[in-house]
Amino acid sequence: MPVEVKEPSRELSGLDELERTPATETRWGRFASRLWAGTWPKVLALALVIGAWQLVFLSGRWDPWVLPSPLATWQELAAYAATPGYWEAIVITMQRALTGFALSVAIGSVLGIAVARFKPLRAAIGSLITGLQTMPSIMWFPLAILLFKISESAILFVVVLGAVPSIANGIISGIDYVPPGWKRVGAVLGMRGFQLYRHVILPATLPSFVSGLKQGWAFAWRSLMAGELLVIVAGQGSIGALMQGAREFNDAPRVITWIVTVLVVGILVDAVFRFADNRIRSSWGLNQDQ
Amino acid sequence: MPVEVKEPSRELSGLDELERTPATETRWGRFASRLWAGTWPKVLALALVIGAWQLVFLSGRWDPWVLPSPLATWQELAAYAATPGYWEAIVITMQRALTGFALSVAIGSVLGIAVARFKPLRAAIGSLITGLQTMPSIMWFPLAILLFKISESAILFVVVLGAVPSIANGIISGIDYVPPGWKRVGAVLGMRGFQLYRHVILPATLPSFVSGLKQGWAFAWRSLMAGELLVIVAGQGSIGALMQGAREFNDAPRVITWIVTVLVVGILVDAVFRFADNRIRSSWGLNQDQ
Amino acid sequence: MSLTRGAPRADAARAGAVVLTDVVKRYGRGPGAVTALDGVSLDVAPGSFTCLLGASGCGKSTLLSLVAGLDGLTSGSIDDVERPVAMMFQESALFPWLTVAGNVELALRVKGVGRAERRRRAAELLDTVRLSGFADKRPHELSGGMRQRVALARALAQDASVLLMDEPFGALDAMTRDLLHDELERIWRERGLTVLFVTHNVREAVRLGDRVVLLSSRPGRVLHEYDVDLERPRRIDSTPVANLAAEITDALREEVSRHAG
Amino acid sequence: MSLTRGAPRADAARAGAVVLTDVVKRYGRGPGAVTALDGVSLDVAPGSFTCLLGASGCGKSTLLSLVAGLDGLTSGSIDDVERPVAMMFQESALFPWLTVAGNVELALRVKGVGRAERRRRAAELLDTVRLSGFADKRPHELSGGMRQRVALARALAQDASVLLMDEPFGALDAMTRDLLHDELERIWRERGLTVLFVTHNVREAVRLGDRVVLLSSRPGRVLHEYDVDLERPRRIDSTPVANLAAEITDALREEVSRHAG
Amino acid sequence: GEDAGGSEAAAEADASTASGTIRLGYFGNITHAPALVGLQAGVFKDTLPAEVTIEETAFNAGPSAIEALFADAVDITYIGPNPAVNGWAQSGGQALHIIAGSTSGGAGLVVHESITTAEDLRGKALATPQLGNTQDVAARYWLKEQGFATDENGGGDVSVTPIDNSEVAAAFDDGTVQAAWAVEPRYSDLVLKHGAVEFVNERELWEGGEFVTTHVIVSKKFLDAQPALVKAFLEGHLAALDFIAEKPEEAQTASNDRIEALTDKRLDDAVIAAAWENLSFTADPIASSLQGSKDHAVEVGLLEDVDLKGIYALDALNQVLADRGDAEVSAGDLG
Ligand SMILES: Nc1ncnc2c1ncn2[C@@H]1O[C@H](COP(=O)(O)OP(=O)(O)OP(=O)(O)O)[C@@H](O)[C@H]1O
Ligand SMILES: Nc1ncnc2c1ncn2[C@@H]1O[C@H](COP(=O)(O)OP(=O)(O)OP(=O)(O)O)[C@@H](O)[C@H]1O
Ligand SMILES: [Mg+2]
Ligand SMILES: [Mg+2]
Repeated sequence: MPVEVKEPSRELSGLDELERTPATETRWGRFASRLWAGTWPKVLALALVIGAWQLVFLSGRWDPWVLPSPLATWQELAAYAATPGYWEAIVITMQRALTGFALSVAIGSVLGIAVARFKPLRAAIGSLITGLQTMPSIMWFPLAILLFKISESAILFVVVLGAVPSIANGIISGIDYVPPGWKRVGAVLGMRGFQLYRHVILPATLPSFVSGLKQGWAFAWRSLMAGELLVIVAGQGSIGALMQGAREFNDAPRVITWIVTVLVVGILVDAVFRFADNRIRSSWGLNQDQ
Repeated sequence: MPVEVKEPSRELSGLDELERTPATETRWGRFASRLWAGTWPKVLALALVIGAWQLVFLSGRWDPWVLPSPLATWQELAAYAATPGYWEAIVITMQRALTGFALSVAIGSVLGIAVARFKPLRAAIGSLITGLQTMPSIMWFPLAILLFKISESAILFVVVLGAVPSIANGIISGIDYVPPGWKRVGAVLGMRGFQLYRHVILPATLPSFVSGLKQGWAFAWRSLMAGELLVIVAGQGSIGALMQGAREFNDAPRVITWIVTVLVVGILVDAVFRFADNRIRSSWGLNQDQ
Repeated sequence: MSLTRGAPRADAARAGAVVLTDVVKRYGRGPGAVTALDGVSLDVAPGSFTCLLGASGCGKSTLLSLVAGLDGLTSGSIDDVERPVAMMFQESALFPWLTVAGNVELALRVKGVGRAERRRRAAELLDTVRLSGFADKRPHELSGGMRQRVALARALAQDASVLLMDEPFGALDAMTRDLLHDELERIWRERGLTVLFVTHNVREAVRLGDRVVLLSSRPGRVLHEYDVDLERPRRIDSTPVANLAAEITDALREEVSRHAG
Repeated sequence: MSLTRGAPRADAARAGAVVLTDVVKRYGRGPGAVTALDGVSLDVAPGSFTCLLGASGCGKSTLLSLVAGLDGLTSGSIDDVERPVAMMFQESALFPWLTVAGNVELALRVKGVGRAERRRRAAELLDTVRLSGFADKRPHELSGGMRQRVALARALAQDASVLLMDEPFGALDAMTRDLLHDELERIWRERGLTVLFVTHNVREAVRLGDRVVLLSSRPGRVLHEYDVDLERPRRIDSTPVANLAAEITDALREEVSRHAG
Repeated sequence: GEDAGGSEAAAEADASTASGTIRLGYFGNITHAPALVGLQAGVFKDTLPAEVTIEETAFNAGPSAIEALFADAVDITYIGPNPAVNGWAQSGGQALHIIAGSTSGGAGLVVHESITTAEDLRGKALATPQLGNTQDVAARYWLKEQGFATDENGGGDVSVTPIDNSEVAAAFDDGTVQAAWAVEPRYSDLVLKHGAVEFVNERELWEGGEFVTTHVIVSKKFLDAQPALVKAFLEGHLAALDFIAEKPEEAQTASNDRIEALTDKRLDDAVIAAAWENLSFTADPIASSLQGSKDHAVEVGLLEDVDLKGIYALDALNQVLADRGDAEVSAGDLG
């Protein structure tokens, strides 16, 4: 009687066919195959986008100064990326983004916990948080200038106002969805107030917190792009200012260069969040079924 | 031996003292006390904000044309709200917001499910979603004009690009955190593909989806405020355009009027999400411990 | 009452509703790997009632989920299973967003049963598990034992030919358990089900099973098989059941103490 | 062996580690309200071992959570409880973000026990529940019975004077259960704990308890109390235990059938 | 003027003894060339006393500059006429004064080549940068004079459509609009790169061919508190204007350098040269055009009437001009 080694979970495999990567047994082999599995779709997607772009370009539907060719854009990007100004702008903007984001995380966490914790506070400002979130950054400019004049602090202020609501909302909704059973365990273990938060509620909230951080980052970055128009210093271009400049000049390749740059930064940052998320999920036993 | 009726959960009550509302026994009494519990903090918060504002105003730190008095602002608001233009702008903007949001929900849900479902798709564009989210709306203007000329569709395009990533990310992170036990039950019940999503994964994802919707609304609204500057179509004023107009004229009371309007809209919309959220939580048995 | 100490079965002439051949299941990779099952061969005849016994952590739940097709085998094969099978999990795993009736009906809904019929069948099944009054409650409003019974009703609603049950009556008092034994036996007979039943209660195993399979711990292997030829209906507190249970308990005790030693 | 059929106790001269007086617990409001406990009075002496028996859904878990102070009483009072109590829940409720050892250590951490001491005690307790090799695993890597044992270790780590246990050994095989009975009895003696122990296994109740309390169903009331005067150490399969268990089972059976009828 | 006490003080102040910091605002735009040249070519530095430092802030749009002025975050800024009037109106004439002119000209109507007569515009869409801004007012007033009806909502015989500066070229290219009332360098850009045809140069519409495009404003507080610094700045401003007049090539390069420093992007040399042709740089604020533009705005219904009397505070400028032996400038009725 033949002993067959079967593929795992045959019944489910119909669904998961697309997700299958070839089984390899060595450790290095597994690493390589995982790398490959993570890479080829990106390469393919990129190729498709560029291919489509090239086709549209060739169709002549739009003039080249409206929609430049991929090659022209690439040349512009490569040439521009060779200038120090490009990198300085990225550094300046990243510094602001990280400072603002760190500040937002601190404020947002405290605010989120406070609102989730105290019913009257939630009744008072819970809904306001979402309201604040919908306020366009530019509406904060007058207030930012009033409070901080034309300074880095004014930019940070706009960034923080943009990102805090998301982070707070992430924590609030996480806390709201902590299974009561866990809170009961915490109470029985004798945890009170801070301890309960430290050992039960915050860890349980982590997934929602991370997704709040992700949204918060997006808001922070967008607010920053607007906020950087508040303080424009000659010779110290920031992404927001230079991007706006490219737009003013109707310089399509330069605009696309900045779009690509922002996307790449966004993708890199997302990778960080993704990593955190995967860590949480695998330690919680949530991705065992892949 | 005296029979004492004790307050519930004495041990926990230390923590929850602030959240206690007086116990009332009749149905109407309970409703009234809940209404009161939801209202007084808002009134208090409002009073505090206006009081602080009045104090700052009286301090003379800023000129009245920079920071108008609450009273002057209220008069401006009341006078402005009496004009039909104010309400027309709100109607126009709300229509756009709702259309754009509905479209975003449809696209975002499909995209989110697809990305969560297919590993290669996730590898290809998973991170791009966050990247797109960080792109300021104004960077989409050239593309919007290319595709849709100057039209309502161009505005919708910008709104959809703003909101879709949040909604998709909400679904993706919800799906990622569905407890494997539930998926196993679904599989055992013979669910495949669509059915599994319909009956298990999507319901389980609901909390995260709702919080994604909330974020998506904020993005949609912000993008709309920017997008409305793109097209001042056969021009009834929209909130975005009028708000910007108030800023152009450095008309502080008018600017504050619009800020208040946007906040109120945001708070009302949040109430809708909050209602959905409470429904979910009470049917899941997550707020029994209050 | 006759008793067969199960020597490893001949490979020939195997046919059944569930046929496991040299099943190996390892969790994880590298040095942290755990071998939950190591070469388990088992042949479950259609329409038979097989009980699995074994120490905590010996791989019983693992075996069921392999049969249900929920996890992948490391090696070996599982054949002849008509899927989907019905399964009752160790944790009740009810869906919090559905009412009790809704949870039961879901099993029917997936099969395309109409609304009225669904409602009728769910009510019937809830009656079978003594929960008639609880159709509109939410899972979080039930006690642990009640939840387990809802999960039982859901599994029965599936109406599959193979029924896998992982400690289904662990959280029930003796009386409710007796009642459900009777019900389960009745349904098994009427429908001609093939049942694989995990329990820690040896008497329960003898009360219900045609056969009792003893698994060893770490790695899980089939240690003994007992055929239970007692006449049905059996009573859990009858002497024949108690006697056979005592014998099996001794074997189990020996195995556990060997392992612990 | 002497047996006291518990007539409702006189209200006078009550003193104990846990004193319940006319405890009523209702869930919900209006027509959908469920009265889980209706006038339960119970007097648990310090250092005693009390087992609670009752049909599924009769209010045993509810009673424990009231004693633990996790839920509010509808009326009545619970006195003399030295809080926090240690409690083992019906579902193991381990924290997925902590390892097995981390879950056990958490109980110590809350009390401010230092790292090295924590580690030592956790290792000791995991050894007690026969899980020494599993300190670094995550809860999802354990079987159902193993998780229950981790929860037991966590409850023991709390080192509180009152220990509430809700079907702690439901998912364990007979042997592991016997071992843990011995361990629990030892610890109870050594520490002079007051234990409130919910189980569906009448023999287990008689094996462990000084007293066995029978609750009725819907609404939960104290039906009988049995003092178990058997000499310790007892064996679960000894005749005196079996006899008393049989008697209690009959009473329970009567109650359940009365209710079902 | 009666309201310009600070200006009189500034006129009497001795600029050479000035010391302190001037917080200066400007835009990275060719119409702000005197600021660009002053900063980039070192003219301000060379002209102003060593004790005076200039803290520069670049703005992106007029309202931000006014917000900053209101919030006491800048003292002096180059700015267009519209935001200045708004700031004056909003503060009831208490926040700012115009102290000098900077730039004139450089705006007008460009159209698609298919449009050859004004009548061809009927039923077409015309882009202006923003509802109620200088160009918008000019366009509407001109259309009115041509006999076309317009309304704020883009209705009427010619649809006046506000389109952001950075999108107007795209809108023109794809045919969304067939005409645009634009300002430099957009004006030249549309003509040179997007096939637009000059139809009306706004110079033709103003007496003397001059109209204000950019001028210099100061916060009233600063003018009152630091008259010497204001005067010193005006000397620098005039020096920058001289530099532009004397060395146009260098001035163009310097302007472009500064724009590049701000945006990493140079204007096309042809565009900058064409724009330069179309602009004139002068310290005369051309008060008559400010008044006229405001009147037009009131006339086409985009502005409630405001009294601009007193918006100019030119004493200091005239003092400096007199010291140099140049002709004084006049605020007309608005001094
Ligand atoms: N949160 C709740 N909301 C509403 N009803 C509840 C809730 N928790 C328990 N009940 C009801 O209270 C009664 C007693 O429940 P409890 O969990 O105490 O039973 P139990 O004796 O522990 O049963 P089991 O042996 O099955 O665990 C049940 O009828 C149950 O439906
Ligand atoms: N997902 C997993 N990852 C790693 N190890 C696992 C996993 N699931 C189970 N195991 C291990 O496999 C072994 C068998 O587990 P299983 O759940 O099958 O035991 P069981 O016989 O059902 O025990 P119990 O009677 O306690 O429920 C255990 O040692 C357990 O630690
Ligand atoms: Mg198991
Ligand atoms: Mg219970």
